[in-house]
Amino acid sequence: MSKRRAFWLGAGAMVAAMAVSGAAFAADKKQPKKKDYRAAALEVMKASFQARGQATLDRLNQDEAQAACSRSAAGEPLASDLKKKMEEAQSATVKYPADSKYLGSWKSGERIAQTGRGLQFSDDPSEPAGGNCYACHQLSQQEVAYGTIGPSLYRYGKLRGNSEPMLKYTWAKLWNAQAFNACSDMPRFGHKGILTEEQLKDVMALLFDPESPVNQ
Amino acid sequence: MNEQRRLVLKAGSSLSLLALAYSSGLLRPGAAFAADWNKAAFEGKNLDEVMKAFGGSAPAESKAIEITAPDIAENGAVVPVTIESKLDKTESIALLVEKNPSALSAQFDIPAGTDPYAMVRVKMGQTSNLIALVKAGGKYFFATKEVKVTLGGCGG
Amino acid sequence: MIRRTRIALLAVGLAMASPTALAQDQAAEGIAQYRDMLEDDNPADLWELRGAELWKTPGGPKGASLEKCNLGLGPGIVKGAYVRLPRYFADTGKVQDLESRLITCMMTLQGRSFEEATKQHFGSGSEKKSNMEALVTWIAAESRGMKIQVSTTHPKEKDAYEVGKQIFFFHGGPHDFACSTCHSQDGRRIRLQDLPNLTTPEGARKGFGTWPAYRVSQGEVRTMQHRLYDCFRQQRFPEPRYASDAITALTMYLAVSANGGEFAAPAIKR
Amino acid sequence: MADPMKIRANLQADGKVLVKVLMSHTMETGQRKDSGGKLVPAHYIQSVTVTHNDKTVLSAQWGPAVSKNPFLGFRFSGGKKGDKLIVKWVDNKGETRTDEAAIG
Repeated sequence: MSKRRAFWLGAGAMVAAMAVSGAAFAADKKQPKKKDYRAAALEVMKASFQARGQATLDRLNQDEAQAACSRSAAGEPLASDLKKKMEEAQSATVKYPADSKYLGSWKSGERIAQTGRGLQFSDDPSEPAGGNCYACHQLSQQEVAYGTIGPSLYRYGKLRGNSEPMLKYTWAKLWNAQAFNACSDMPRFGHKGILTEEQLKDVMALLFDPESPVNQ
Repeated sequence: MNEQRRLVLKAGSSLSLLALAYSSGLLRPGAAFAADWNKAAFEGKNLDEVMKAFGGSAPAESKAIEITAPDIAENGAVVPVTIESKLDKTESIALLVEKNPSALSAQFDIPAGTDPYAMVRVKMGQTSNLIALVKAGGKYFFATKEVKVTLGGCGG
Repeated sequence: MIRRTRIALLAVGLAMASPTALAQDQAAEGIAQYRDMLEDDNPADLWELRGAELWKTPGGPKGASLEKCNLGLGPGIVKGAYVRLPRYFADTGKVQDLESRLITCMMTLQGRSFEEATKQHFGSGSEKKSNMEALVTWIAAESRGMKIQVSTTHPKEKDAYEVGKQIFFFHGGPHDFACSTCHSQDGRRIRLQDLPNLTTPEGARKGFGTWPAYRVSQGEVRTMQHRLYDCFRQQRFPEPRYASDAITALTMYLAVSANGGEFAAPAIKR
Repeated sequence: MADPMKIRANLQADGKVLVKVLMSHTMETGQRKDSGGKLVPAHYIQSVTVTHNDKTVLSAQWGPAVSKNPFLGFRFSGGKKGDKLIVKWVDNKGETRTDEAAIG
C-alpha cells in the first residue's frame, strides 16, 4: 500500500514539474507561434470517423469535463481550483434512487460486472449494456481474470459495512466517479446512461450483499 | 482398420474419380472422403460414448501418458496440447475435451517407426479436463489434465 | 526465460499487495506458459506466404503486379520499408502508413479504384480472407529484427505526429475513454492482458513493435490498422475509416515513440 | 482453392525427424452464428495423412474442435535429409490439399 502511495506522490511531483516548464514555455516570446494541434486533431478525426449503428459522430463532441481531461492527459495538468470546480459540477449530477433502496440482486450484478458489451458500434442497442467491472477491478476470488486499472474491490462490503452514508457514497461513485476524482478513468455509469438505475442497484448488491462472492 | 483407411484414401485421392462420383450422383459432397471418418466417435458426448464408438472397453488410468498443456489458456479458441505415451505398442492417441459439446477433438494413428507423440491445438468452450486416450497393445488407457479458460479484452 | 523472471517479480509484488496473491501468481505463471507454447509455429506464417505471392501476382485493370510499388525506399524495395513507415511521400503529398501506401500502388500501378483496393480490408474470421492483411504481414515480416526508425523531419511528418499525439489523449464518447485511459501508466492490466504504457519508449516498442499479430481469438492476422480500429470500437467511438488520416496520425505517434526498438512482428496474441 | 500449408521437417540430433505443419483452414464448428444470427455451416478438416517414401508415417482424424488454422506436430524415425514428405488433408466438404516438403 505504501508503495502505491509513493508512486502517486512521485507522479504528482512530476506533473507539477511539467506545469512549471509549461508556463516557462508559454512565456518565452522567441518561440515560433505554436500550431493548434488540438484543433487540427479534432478536424482530422471528424473527417476520419463515420457514424455506425448507435455510435454516431456526436460522440466526438466533448463535454467540458472530457475537453479538460484531454488537455490534462496531454500534459497540461488541471489547476487545483478547476479540479475542485469540476468535481462539484459532477457531484451535482448524481441522482439517488427514488425509493431510497440501494440494493438489488448480486447475481444480476455479477453478470453486469462480467459483461463488457454495450454502446460499441458493433453492439445491438436493444441488448442491455454491461459494466465490465472485472476489466479493471478485482471483485470475487473465483474470477482470476481481472484487471488492475482500478483498485481491488474484494470484500468491499465486508470491510466497509453497509451504513447509509457508505451506500450513498458508493452509489454516487458508480453514478459519476468524477464527482470524487476529476478525470477519473472510471466511466460515469449513471450520468452517461451506461447502466440503468436497476442495473446500478444490482452492482451495489454485488458490492454489499453478505451473500455476494465479493464478500466471501 | 488402418489398412482399410489407407485404401479408401488412395481411391479417393483421384480427383477425376471423385468428380465422376459426384456427377453420377453416387456420392453426396462430404460423403466421399468421410467414409472412414468415425462419425459416431466424433459425436460422442463423453468418454463412455467415444469408447463405445471405438469399440473398446473401459480404459484404465495410466501414469505412462503425459499431457503437456497450459494450466490457464488466455483464450479457449487455441489451446496447445502435446500428448506423449510411454506405453509399449502404442497404436493410437486421442484427445478429448470433457466439457465440449462433442468430447473427441482429434485421433492419431501411430504406425511403427512413428513416436507415440502428437502436438495439436484445440478449442475449449470452458474450463475443463483434457483426456488423453491411448490404445496400446489392444487395450485403452487414459490420463487427464485440467485447463482453465479465462475471459479477456475490454469489449466483452 | 526473461519473461518468466518478469512474471516472478510481478508475483512477488502482488504477494505483498493482495490477499489472493497466490491465485494471481498461478494465473500469471499459467498465462506465461500458454504464450510460450504458442510462440513457435505462428499461423501468421500462412499470411506471410500468401502475401509474398500476392506481391508478385499481376492484377487489376492494368494487369500489373505490385513489384514496382515504392514503399519509401525506392520501387520494389521491401526489406526495411515497414520500420520507416509512416512517412511523407512527395507523389501524393501525404504522410502514409503501409496500408494507405499499398492502396496508392494498387490504384496507380494496377489501375484499381479505391473501393476495389480496400474491399476486403479486414478478414472476416471465416473464409473471406483479406489480401491487404496478407500483404502487410509479409512486408512487415521483411523488417523483422530491424530497428524502428520513423522520421519526423518533414513538416508534414511532424504535423502527423503532433496530431496523433492529441488523438491519443482525446477523451470522448459515453465512457469518456481515450487511448491514454488504458495506455499511459506502467504495470496495468485489463482482465489478464498487460497494457503497454504507450507514452514511454519501452511501452511503445512493445505495442507498435509487435503488430501485425495473429489473434488466436479471431483466427486472423491483424495489422496496426485493425488494432487501432478495434481500440476505437471499444472506446465507444464512431467507426474510423480504413486508412484514414486519424489512423495514420495515431500510428505515426506510436511509431515515433517506438523509435530505436527492435521490430518483432509478426507476433501471436490472445 | 485452399492456401498452401507450411511444412517444416527437420532431422534432429537423435536421428528422428520432427515434423510441424500449419494448415490454412477455417475449421467452422457449425455452431457459430454469423452477424445476422444465422448458423455458419460446419466446415473442418476430417483427415490428415503424412507419407514418407510411400509409407504413411501419420494419419489423423479430426473433429471441428481442432483450432482454426490447425497445427500438427509429430516425430518419426527413418527419414534422411532431402527426403520428400507429403502432407494431405481432406475436409468434410470433400475439399482437399496436398503439399510437400524436403526434410532439412
